[in-house]
Amino acid sequence: MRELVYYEAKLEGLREILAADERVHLFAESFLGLSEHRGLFREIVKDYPDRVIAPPISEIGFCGLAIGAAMAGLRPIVDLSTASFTFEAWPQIVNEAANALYMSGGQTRAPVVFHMLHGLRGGGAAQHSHSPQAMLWNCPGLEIVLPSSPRDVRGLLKTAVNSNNPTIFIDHTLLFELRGPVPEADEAIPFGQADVKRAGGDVTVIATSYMVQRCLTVADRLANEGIQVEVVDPRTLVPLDFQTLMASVEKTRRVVIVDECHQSCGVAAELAARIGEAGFDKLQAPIRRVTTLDVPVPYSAPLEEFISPSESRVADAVRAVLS
Amino acid sequence: MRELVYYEAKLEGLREILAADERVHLFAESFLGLSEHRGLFREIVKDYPDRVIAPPISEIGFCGLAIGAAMAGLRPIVDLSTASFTFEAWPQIVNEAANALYMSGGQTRAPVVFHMLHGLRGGGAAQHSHSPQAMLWNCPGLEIVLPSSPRDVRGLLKTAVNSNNPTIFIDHTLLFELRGPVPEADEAIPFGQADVKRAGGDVTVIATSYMVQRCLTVADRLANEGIQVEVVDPRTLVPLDFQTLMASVEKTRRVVIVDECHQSCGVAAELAARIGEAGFDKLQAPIRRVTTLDVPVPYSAPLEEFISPSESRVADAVRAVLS
Amino acid sequence: MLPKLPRESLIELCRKMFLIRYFEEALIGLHNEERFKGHYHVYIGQEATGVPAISCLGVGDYLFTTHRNHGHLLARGADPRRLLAEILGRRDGYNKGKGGSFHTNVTSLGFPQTSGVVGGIIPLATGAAYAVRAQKTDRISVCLFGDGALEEGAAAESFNMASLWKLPVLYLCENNGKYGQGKAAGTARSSTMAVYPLTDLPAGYKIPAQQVDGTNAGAVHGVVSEAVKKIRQGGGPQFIEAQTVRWPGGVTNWPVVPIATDAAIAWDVTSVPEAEREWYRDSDPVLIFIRELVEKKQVSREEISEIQQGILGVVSQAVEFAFDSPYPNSETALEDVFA
Amino acid sequence: MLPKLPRESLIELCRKMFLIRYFEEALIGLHNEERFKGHYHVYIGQEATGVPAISCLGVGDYLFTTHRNHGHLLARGADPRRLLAEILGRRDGYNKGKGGSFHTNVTSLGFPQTSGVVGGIIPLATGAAYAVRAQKTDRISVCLFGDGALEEGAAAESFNMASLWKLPVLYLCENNGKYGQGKAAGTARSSTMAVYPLTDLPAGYKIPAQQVDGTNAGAVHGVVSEAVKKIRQGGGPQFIEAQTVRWPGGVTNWPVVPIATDAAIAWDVTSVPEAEREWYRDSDPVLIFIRELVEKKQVSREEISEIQQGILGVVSQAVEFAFDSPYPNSETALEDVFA
Ligand SMILES: Cc1ncc(C[n+]2csc(CCOP(=O)(O)OP(=O)(O)O)c2C)c(N)n1
Ligand SMILES: Cc1ncc(C[n+]2csc(CCOP(=O)(O)OP(=O)(O)O)c2C)c(N)n1
Ligand SMILES: [Mg+2]
Ligand SMILES: [Mg+2]
Repeated sequence: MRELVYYEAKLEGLREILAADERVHLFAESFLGLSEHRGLFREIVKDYPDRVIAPPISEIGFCGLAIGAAMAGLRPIVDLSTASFTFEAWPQIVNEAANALYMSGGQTRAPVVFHMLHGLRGGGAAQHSHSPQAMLWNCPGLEIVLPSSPRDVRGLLKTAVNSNNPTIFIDHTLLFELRGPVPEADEAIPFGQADVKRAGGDVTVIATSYMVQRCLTVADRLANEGIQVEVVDPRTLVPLDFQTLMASVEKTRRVVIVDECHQSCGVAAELAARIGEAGFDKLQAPIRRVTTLDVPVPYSAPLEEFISPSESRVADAVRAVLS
Repeated sequence: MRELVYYEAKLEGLREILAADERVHLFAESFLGLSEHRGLFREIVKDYPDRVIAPPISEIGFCGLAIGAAMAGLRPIVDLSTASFTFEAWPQIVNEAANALYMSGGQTRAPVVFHMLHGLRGGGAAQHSHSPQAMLWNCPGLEIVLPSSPRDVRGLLKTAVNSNNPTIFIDHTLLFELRGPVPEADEAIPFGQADVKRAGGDVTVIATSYMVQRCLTVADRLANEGIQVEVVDPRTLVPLDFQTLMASVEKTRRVVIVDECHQSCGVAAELAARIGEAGFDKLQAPIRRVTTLDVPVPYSAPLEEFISPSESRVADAVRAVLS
Repeated sequence: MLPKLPRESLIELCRKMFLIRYFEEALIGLHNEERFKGHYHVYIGQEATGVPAISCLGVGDYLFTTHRNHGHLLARGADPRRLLAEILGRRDGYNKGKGGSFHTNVTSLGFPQTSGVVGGIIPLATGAAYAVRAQKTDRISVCLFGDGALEEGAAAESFNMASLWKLPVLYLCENNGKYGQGKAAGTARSSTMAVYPLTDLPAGYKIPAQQVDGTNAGAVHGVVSEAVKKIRQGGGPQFIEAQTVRWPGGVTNWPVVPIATDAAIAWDVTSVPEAEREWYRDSDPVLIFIRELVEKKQVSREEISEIQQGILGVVSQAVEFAFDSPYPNSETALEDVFA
Repeated sequence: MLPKLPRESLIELCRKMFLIRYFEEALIGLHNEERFKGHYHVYIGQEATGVPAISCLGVGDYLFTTHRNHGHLLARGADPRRLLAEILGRRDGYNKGKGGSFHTNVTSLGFPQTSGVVGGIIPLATGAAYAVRAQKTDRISVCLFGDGALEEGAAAESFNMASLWKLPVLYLCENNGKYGQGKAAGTARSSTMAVYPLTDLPAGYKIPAQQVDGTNAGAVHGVVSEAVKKIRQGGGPQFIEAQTVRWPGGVTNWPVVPIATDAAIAWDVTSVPEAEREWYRDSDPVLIFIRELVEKKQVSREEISEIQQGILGVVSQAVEFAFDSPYPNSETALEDVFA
């Protein structure tokens, strides 16, 4: 299979989507955050001048506008850039989009995609480093997607746009330079299918987004110590492929969960609670969570590293559940 | 000890606070939601005309204003009325107030209290029934208070106002008519002290807010079946008195957690994850969570009842962890 | 002033106004008899805004409304039986009991979302306008909201985009008297809004904005039909502030009916309790409208009586229907989370 | 135009402007040499707004600023060594390395919070004004933000409350050329803001609002000192839009210095690369200011040179200090979550 760099796969997917469905409109200035490649987005703007619009700095306004446009038949993709800015649009996302289908008794669909870049990016500090997926998972009615590879980002973006539900598409800047296989063929990766990114029999490490890549690195290292780590990537939190997670848990009986949300009420908490209940008789060790520590995100590099779910913290947790 | 009705104890506490500290300003129209007693608030307005102000319908504006006033030396209490409206002010609460002390390196305090009414109130439907405590717990820098009795609401409100941190004070309309003992003496109940609301040796039920009262009712009923339930009320999530929770867990070795957040990434998820890890060797049964089911809140009474952490669901969960 | 419409249409408007009035008087009665629980808001006093305004719209147009939606839905032709069933949380409600009073919407009539969040629909309606323009239709989007919604920043943000992108949206702000009550229109300061007249806000965003007496069906019909025409021709957004005086029965959170509306009151208010008499005499848009209909010889007082009786019958059928409708099965609570 | 101030004060303004300019030119250099990582924004081109404006304030006044804060902090007297240490994430930074460029604040100089959220400080500054009024002081609160912040609904909501409650707050909007760039002030449409001139927005909320040329230190000093006086006298909020032309070195997300600023350029721009020459000739507020200082015989060109050399020394000391400052201990990451 050919290889692409993550940002290429992402833009390719976006181009394919725009070409295939004229209901897709983009509310965005770039799609690539501050990355060096953001200039590439300008070509898309040139090709689809009527379907790409750069909104004012009015998140609640343009997110609500996109939701309303979705209700009236479009398939908007909204780029919120840094995930922290999603908070500005919180009422529209969690209290309008998420509830539309339900409170209308099934009448109203809001097929909008909210795209954002989450997590610790190096110097983002307290106000630009959020991982809002846990807060959003606490809000029924939203699909939540977290790609972690070039193939996944392209394939999941397609499914997101084709979904009839409001979908949160959470990406990570630190993935952009990753190279990996991407099929030539048009591929939509279904939601609710976890992906075993690396097989192993000793410990199940469940990781999301950029943490998948980090855990793969750690797994390589631990293999040298003779520890076989299985890395499972849920890819979508809503819907969640709990079966695949449990299949791995039943095999290894030891679980580490790695995600970038703050610890309390984070994604790892939910996964730990579910697995703890379903796997009560199987688990040989307490489930360990490796997450961002419960402090606001500091600016200074060594401080940021200290609170992050770092390679060494992941490795320690794996060793701990084996001891 | 004298008995007071919940709303009386709450207003008494508020009056004592206003009399004791002229830095306290109220941004509020009522403080008592839609309850019949809201007229009583007008007397407070009359007594403190310069320190009570009814803001426009501008939640991000007036919450931010209160935070700024706190930074400049006041001790504002902001009433957001229905907790769902907190979302309108999300960026100010989670991205300004919560981070102020930390990102200033300890320089800036924002001692503001955000007051709100959460949860299923009967017919609140999808947009007026939120329990945002889990989302807020995912955001370090905020203290979170959930009173469940007349004594607690008065005593915790005082501590909230005296705290040097931004504090989320989450109340529940369905508690307002509850009668209970309240000391005459001025009492501030410290944060981080869980309260064993009922002692029992068979099962630990951890509950918050109105759910504490519901679980006490269930505990009475189950006592007739010979089941001794211990009901533990953390009272504050941040700071959390994990020690008291674990002391109960170590005694009973069986845990049910009852809270009104939606299930995924809710308060119960965090408590289950922590207890599951710390109590791995002690637990005799999987931890059960009884929460609001993961659907938006329906309007119709029987539907709302069906998705709520109802008495029968709590009782079933207790029986399940014992079987 | 009567709308410039044929007699039949005027009678239709009259029927709609009566329908709203009697529907809600009945609703308040049912609530106060504790036949249902929960919070709701009534449209009484604003009938001469919603009814003629909505009569100016086309079949394909979108309407977004708020907590105060009953009047808009009925004006657009919603079935009072299914509306009431929804308010009671019954299976035959438009939203299968999931929405209730705050959220009743009817997509087949062009209502995509009814939001109880103040200001929540302003971006949504603006977005539907974006969509119909992108789809190259001549549909428009109409946003029906209260004066309080202008205090939310979401309103300002939406006006900005509507203006920048020349979107086909009509903002119809129903100022029901909180602001400028009892004073000359637009001259009084509100305790919660510094912009006055309110039209200065959209005007700042270069959106043509005007005020109209919302108790005057003819005036409302005139400005709305004119605005709709301009929008449909590609003229971009328009803003209208319709001013009404808040119905005294609805000033608190829990409405009470001071007196059941009867056409006879239009000509003799002595039966109305003194405290509310002024409102029924000077500000009741339904009574103003029928008084004019009779004065201008469009209908006789007898015909009015007949219409009134007919509508009362429709409303009592709706009550019967709604209470006969069963509650939804509990398990349906788990449906409709995802499409 | 020079501010109406004694010679010493003018020289102090000149020093501050040079300090900002050289500090940031150095900062850009350090970044481009990869001596530190991370995103930052520079104030170059806006020196004649921040420096004279902030010189009008009293010791007890509050200032709230944004991602573009370096100039405001230095104008207020912040120590360039500790500011740079913060930008590098070092222990001696004002925020102990926890804030970085986006969040540097100095409470002892009256900066309670520096927010990287566009529009985030507008409610906060309004709240500090509420507080100082409640405390019956004559302090005021100053809110320093960019033109883009007016697109956030939080701005409109804050203006409303400031106006309703007559709060002692100065909104100083620095329009750095995104809007109206190269066109007569206030006449051009922006692609993201329908309100023009921008002053129409606060004016709609009945807040006195005016525009000023932000490259003209004297004009800025005049309108700001006048506005501050009115606010301190209880006149309620004031809004000023200062217009500058965006520095060509800072139009992308990653600034580059086309030419190190030297006083000589004020009189001869031939050394400036052609693409940027126009800006340095017509729009550079530092060069405009020193040209006037010399023309008006307040200082000689030699004195300017001396000032320049002095400031270059201060900046290189700051660089040395900041790089010598160690990173904070990792465990300090766990401190300062709660007071
Ligand atoms: C965001 C938000 N804040 C507060 C409320 C509570 N609330 C419900 S109706 C209302 C008043 C709205 O006034 P207006 O928009 O003029 O509508 P009216 O009820 O007068 O028709 C308020 C504050 C709400 N529903 N949503
Ligand atoms: C709420 C929010 N949305 C978007 C951003 C990203 N952002 C950072 S600076 C900026 C432009 C701000 O423009 P302006 O207010 O004019 O300030 P300037 O940078 O021109 O001084 C944007 C959009 C942000 N920081 N916060
Ligand atoms: Mg109103
Ligand atoms: Mg700008």
